[in-house]
Amino acid sequence: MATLQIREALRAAIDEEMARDERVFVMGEEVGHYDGAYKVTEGLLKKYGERRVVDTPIAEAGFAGIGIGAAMCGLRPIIEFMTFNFSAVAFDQILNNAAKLHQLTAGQFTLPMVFRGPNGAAHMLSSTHSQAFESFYCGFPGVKVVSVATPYDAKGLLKTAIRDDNPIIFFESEIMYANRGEVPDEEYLIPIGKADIKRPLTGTGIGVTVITWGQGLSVALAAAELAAPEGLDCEVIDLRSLRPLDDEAVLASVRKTNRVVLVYHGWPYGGTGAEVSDRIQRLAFDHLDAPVLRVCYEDVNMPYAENLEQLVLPSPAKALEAFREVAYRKV
Amino acid sequence: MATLQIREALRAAIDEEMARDERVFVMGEEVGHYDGAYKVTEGLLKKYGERRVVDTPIAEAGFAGIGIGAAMCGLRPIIEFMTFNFSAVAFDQILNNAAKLHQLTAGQFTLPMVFRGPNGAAHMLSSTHSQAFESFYCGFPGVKVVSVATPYDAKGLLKTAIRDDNPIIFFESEIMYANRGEVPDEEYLIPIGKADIKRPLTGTGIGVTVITWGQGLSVALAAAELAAPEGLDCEVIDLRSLRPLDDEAVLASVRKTNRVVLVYHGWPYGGTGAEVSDRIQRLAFDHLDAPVLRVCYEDVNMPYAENLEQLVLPSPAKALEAFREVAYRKV
Amino acid sequence: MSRDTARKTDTSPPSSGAGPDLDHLRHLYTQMLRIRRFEEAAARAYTQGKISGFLHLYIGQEAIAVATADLMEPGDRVVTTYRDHGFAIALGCDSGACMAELFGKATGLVGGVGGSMHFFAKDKGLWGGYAIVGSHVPVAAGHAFASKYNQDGRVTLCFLGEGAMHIGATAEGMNLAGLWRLPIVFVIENNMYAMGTPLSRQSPVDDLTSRAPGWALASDRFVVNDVLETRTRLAEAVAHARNENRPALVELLTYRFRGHSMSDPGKYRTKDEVDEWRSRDPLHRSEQQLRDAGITEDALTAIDDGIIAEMDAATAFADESPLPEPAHRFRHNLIEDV
Amino acid sequence: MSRDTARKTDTSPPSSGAGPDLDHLRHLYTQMLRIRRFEEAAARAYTQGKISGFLHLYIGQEAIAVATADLMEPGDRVVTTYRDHGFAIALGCDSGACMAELFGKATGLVGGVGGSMHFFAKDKGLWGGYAIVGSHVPVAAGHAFASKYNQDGRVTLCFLGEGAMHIGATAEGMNLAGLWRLPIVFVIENNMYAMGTPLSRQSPVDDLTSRAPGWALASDRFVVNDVLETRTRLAEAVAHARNENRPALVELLTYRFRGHSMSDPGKYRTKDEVDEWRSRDPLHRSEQQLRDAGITEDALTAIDDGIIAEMDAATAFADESPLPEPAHRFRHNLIEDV
Ligand SMILES: Cc1ncc(C[n+]2csc(CCOP(=O)(O)OP(=O)(O)O)c2C)c(N)n1
Ligand SMILES: Cc1ncc(C[n+]2csc(CCOP(=O)(O)OP(=O)(O)O)c2C)c(N)n1
Ligand SMILES: [Mg+2]
Ligand SMILES: [Mg+2]
Repeated sequence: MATLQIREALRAAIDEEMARDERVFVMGEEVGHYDGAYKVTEGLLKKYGERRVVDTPIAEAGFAGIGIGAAMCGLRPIIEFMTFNFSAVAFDQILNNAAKLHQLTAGQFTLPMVFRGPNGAAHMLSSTHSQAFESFYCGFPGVKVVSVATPYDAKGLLKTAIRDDNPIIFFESEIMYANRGEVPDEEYLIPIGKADIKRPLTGTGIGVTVITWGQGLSVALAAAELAAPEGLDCEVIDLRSLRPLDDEAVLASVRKTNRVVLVYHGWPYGGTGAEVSDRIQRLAFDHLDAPVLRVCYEDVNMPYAENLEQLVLPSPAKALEAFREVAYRKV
Repeated sequence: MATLQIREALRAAIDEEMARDERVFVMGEEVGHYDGAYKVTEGLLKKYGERRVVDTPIAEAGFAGIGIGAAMCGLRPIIEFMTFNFSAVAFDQILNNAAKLHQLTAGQFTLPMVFRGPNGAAHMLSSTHSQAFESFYCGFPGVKVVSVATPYDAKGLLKTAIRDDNPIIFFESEIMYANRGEVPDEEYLIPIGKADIKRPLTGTGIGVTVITWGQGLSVALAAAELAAPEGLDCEVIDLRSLRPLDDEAVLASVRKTNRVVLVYHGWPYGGTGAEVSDRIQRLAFDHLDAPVLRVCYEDVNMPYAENLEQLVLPSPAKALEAFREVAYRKV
Repeated sequence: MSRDTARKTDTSPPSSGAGPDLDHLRHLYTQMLRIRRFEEAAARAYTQGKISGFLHLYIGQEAIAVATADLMEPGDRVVTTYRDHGFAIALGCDSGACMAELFGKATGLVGGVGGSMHFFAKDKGLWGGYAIVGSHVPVAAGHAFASKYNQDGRVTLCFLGEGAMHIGATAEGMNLAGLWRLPIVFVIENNMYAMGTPLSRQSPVDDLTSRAPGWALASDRFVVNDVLETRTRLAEAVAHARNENRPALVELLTYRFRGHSMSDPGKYRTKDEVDEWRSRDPLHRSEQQLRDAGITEDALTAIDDGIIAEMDAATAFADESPLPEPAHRFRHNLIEDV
Repeated sequence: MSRDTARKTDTSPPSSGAGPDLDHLRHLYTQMLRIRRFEEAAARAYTQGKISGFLHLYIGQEAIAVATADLMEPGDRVVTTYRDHGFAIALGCDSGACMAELFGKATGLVGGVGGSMHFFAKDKGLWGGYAIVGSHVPVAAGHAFASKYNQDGRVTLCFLGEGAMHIGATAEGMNLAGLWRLPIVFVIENNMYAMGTPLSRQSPVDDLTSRAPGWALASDRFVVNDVLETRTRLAEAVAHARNENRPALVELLTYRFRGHSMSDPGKYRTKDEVDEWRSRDPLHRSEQQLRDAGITEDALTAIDDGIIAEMDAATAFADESPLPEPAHRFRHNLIEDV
């Protein structure tokens, strides 16, 4: 097993799929000659040439649309948003074309494509560059949404996403690209739609189901460490697939622990966090010993100043506080 | 008291505010010479001239941005989206400029402006023209979101919205513009942030809190009528303000009924519906006798065919089914 | 239903002999008339409440779709707006399936799921029917991108209203097409109005091809009076796109005789203006040309009778067709994993 | 901190006598040098970890901001991108407040909430610092719209990179400005690259003013070698916008000597190319002009020493300033109802 950074795992996925399938190409700002703003696509231009690694002008609606059109022709575009913040100008293309055209054409056209890039706050990029877009895109019927937090998941899920015939929104994170982890040497795929238990219950203490994804994972795991000595036994579930959601994995854990805290990057109003919470209260109503709690961004535009940003972001300390609360250990 | 259509009530609000404040102007496609695609602005060009009733080309990002810039200069734009579906191409302007600039400039600039227009499905307009945008816009810190369902609320809330110094997203509905209702002759304002009970509990039977807004209101009221003979006593709460939410009004009802159903137009994943549900399970956990249920669009892109559209939309029959379910009267 | 839906597949320019010319002109005329009669039938059905939602008629602009279908080579694509029936008919879609789509029936072009604004018939070269103004322009550029990627020699023809020339997606798509020299021809159907807004309130320039140089697009601009001239000049642009990777922007000056959609009374235009354009109706011009070339009144009547019968049959077909299966509302939202 | 932040408010073109010319040139030179030194100080602080996030330096382009500030009349506005420090300094913002903003401190221009990309100083005419490419173009048009609405005689100068010329919002904003004849001048700071992408991979045309006719914008285009020439030619466009409601698109050919942002090693440019542009540095040209006009080396050194002291003080001020109050993260997200 090799130890790879997430960026390397993503690159390996793209590379393998490009080698495997001539129809796969990468398009976006700085993906080619610059080797990627965050170096995910490093070396791919050299290997595959300008036909398949396509640098674009700053025109997200334009190149998202080009990707959609190309996908309708049977190509399999990987559209990189330098960050998902810039996908806001391509919102209509994703909502009204990518997510709809398969249905609207009664299946005449398929859209085998991936929109990918970093999502959520990084570090001191201020409000327009610190936004988590799953809240928006998960709302669309007609797409699948994935968020990865480890090199293993990054590679396995991106390969699956590239092979999937549906439009996929694939979330990464600037601050996680350098995170390292083991990745098998042989080929593997991870199905979309399956959550993964990143920390199992130990069976000692009060169980708490901790649901997370993306940048939330490290916060959740750190909080679980802090909680263990207090007798709070956390099962940390990484959703990975945000649409469709793996209800079964979530419910199985909730039935064991009867307590749930969500820990994630993103605004509190609505979105993926509220959806998961709603499903739990609906599908596991009789299993809940406490309300489902959410630890996420405070409900404000992200300030630049480091101290303010830290306060707005979810933290292990805040998550621990929530664990205590669902366990009625609140001080 | 006059009996007005919703479109007339909206027009009266705009007219009065334009007469009152020289800084107020209307901008959008067909708002002037055409008298409004749905005739909300009928007669205003004639009365106020081209300076204050401004027809635009089809350029939603452009004129949303112009509105934002004008607001920064102290004007008070009312930006009409012919329908909110077309605001998708102005998503970035609303997310990254309208909702952020007051905060990002440390209060140097204010953005006293209203984005308004019809929202949600009308009748057989197919998928790109049948979308409910509150799920997206309610997620933004930095805006207020309003949805109106009666002439009285339409006038009172639009006048307040125009006078508010924050950017307001104001939702109307094509299929409700002709709805009639009483509107006082004297001036009145309705505060943003207050829900309204549109049907109170009668006190006989099993109480159910029915939360709704916009086009959901008529569905909810019709369902409540159907439910009454079965001994299901519905309190229908029209949220009106979707951001901020009137938690107190909701919780007060839930504490009485211990049962909640949301009835609204919009997709199920996340959004306003899930947010309200999450807040209830969190803030009224001990008061719930049944899970919070939601009756909204099915989780698909809206088909054109009438029979399919009807099946996708929320209906009184579906709502009744949910009332029975929370009352454990399910057959 | 028996009807003349045969699409001319001979894509060479019409020869100069009187015989073939006449055949060709008769074909073009017939196709234009089929569109006209289809739209009239649709308008009637709308008035009768059999069609709902938006219905944007193509009456007055038929020569464009017919010229286009006539010059296309197999595999070429048309991408257009919500004003899409004309292209469907011209490209050989079954008029019954088109009407059934308007009726929201299972037998419709896309199973009743799209309606008037979303006609798609991939195998006929109709790559859609898009309803968000300008949003299809980058998508069409994407089709052309794929042609370049695959070196398949196909050309994409992307139609847009003059109203779509002022929205961002259009500018982005056109710049990318110019930058990458994609095999695409953007055709502005400048019918002078975007809903009720005349061009003078949309743009500070009259000549929209003044935008072509900024994106390195070749350009052409003319009034659509004559279907054959339209065919010839569009074909030139298409040939450049195909053979020289020279994308183009062609502005066609045309007119819609009806309102923007069925709900538009069209009060923003004077009767004189409408009459003036109606008097130049390309359909009537072709009819006159056929007369001049010696076609008899009987023959003309026979063509029209055939078409009227076709459209009656199409309407009956739509009327009698079943509604979509309830379960089909869940179809195609996603492709199920295999 | 004592420093020369006095902004020249005499907006008439420089007179021809040697005296005033020299004063004027000395002022412009000083302002350019202040920007240069500010940016250098910021780069050092970034390397020391005192600044985080993105930091886009203006080094090489200073003449543009300085010429602009010099020609503006009271009430005129500058709207620009994330590469905004130069305008702030040129417009007379306190260098300490600017540096404190980069440090994320309470004393920053916007209280530490915006950082490098979001400098705003309404009273100085700096209407911001926007970070989504192209997104500020319609906003700036909105400022000009308000000027027209209020007939206040103000002009808005909207700066954008050449990279912003290919995105939709820009096209929409420019079309609306042309259509409504708004008092605005769009200035492209064409520094040849958008991050690592040269213009040749952004656009099929070299001359971006080829887009001006399509939006009925007046245009001008020149290399920024000389701050005075830049002032004169920009002032012309501004005068037309102010007096004749003639919006314009001006393309300035310029160069950033550093990478796109601090994290960019700039490998996509040859050393020769960078050297060539550095050899034409407008700052050095002004310095030479001052020498030619008889300014002494001592006087030049004194200017620089003063500026270096100013920037040291600015850095110290930023360093010593307090962090924002924790509660201030909730400030200004909404205006509380009264
Ligand atoms: C982005 C967007 N804004 C507004 C609309 C509503 N709308 C539909 S068609 C139309 C007018 C389009 O005019 P034009 O492009 O000239 O085409 P025409 O209808 O004349 O063929 C408008 C405003 C839309 N569909 N999409
Ligand atoms: C819509 C959008 N896409 C991408 C980015 C990321 N980005 C920031 S600056 C930049 C390059 C801009 O180049 P240019 O407009 O030439 O300005 P310059 O940096 O050269 O001054 C890019 C791609 C962004 N901020 N916004
Ligand atoms: Mg038109
Ligand atoms: Mg540049």
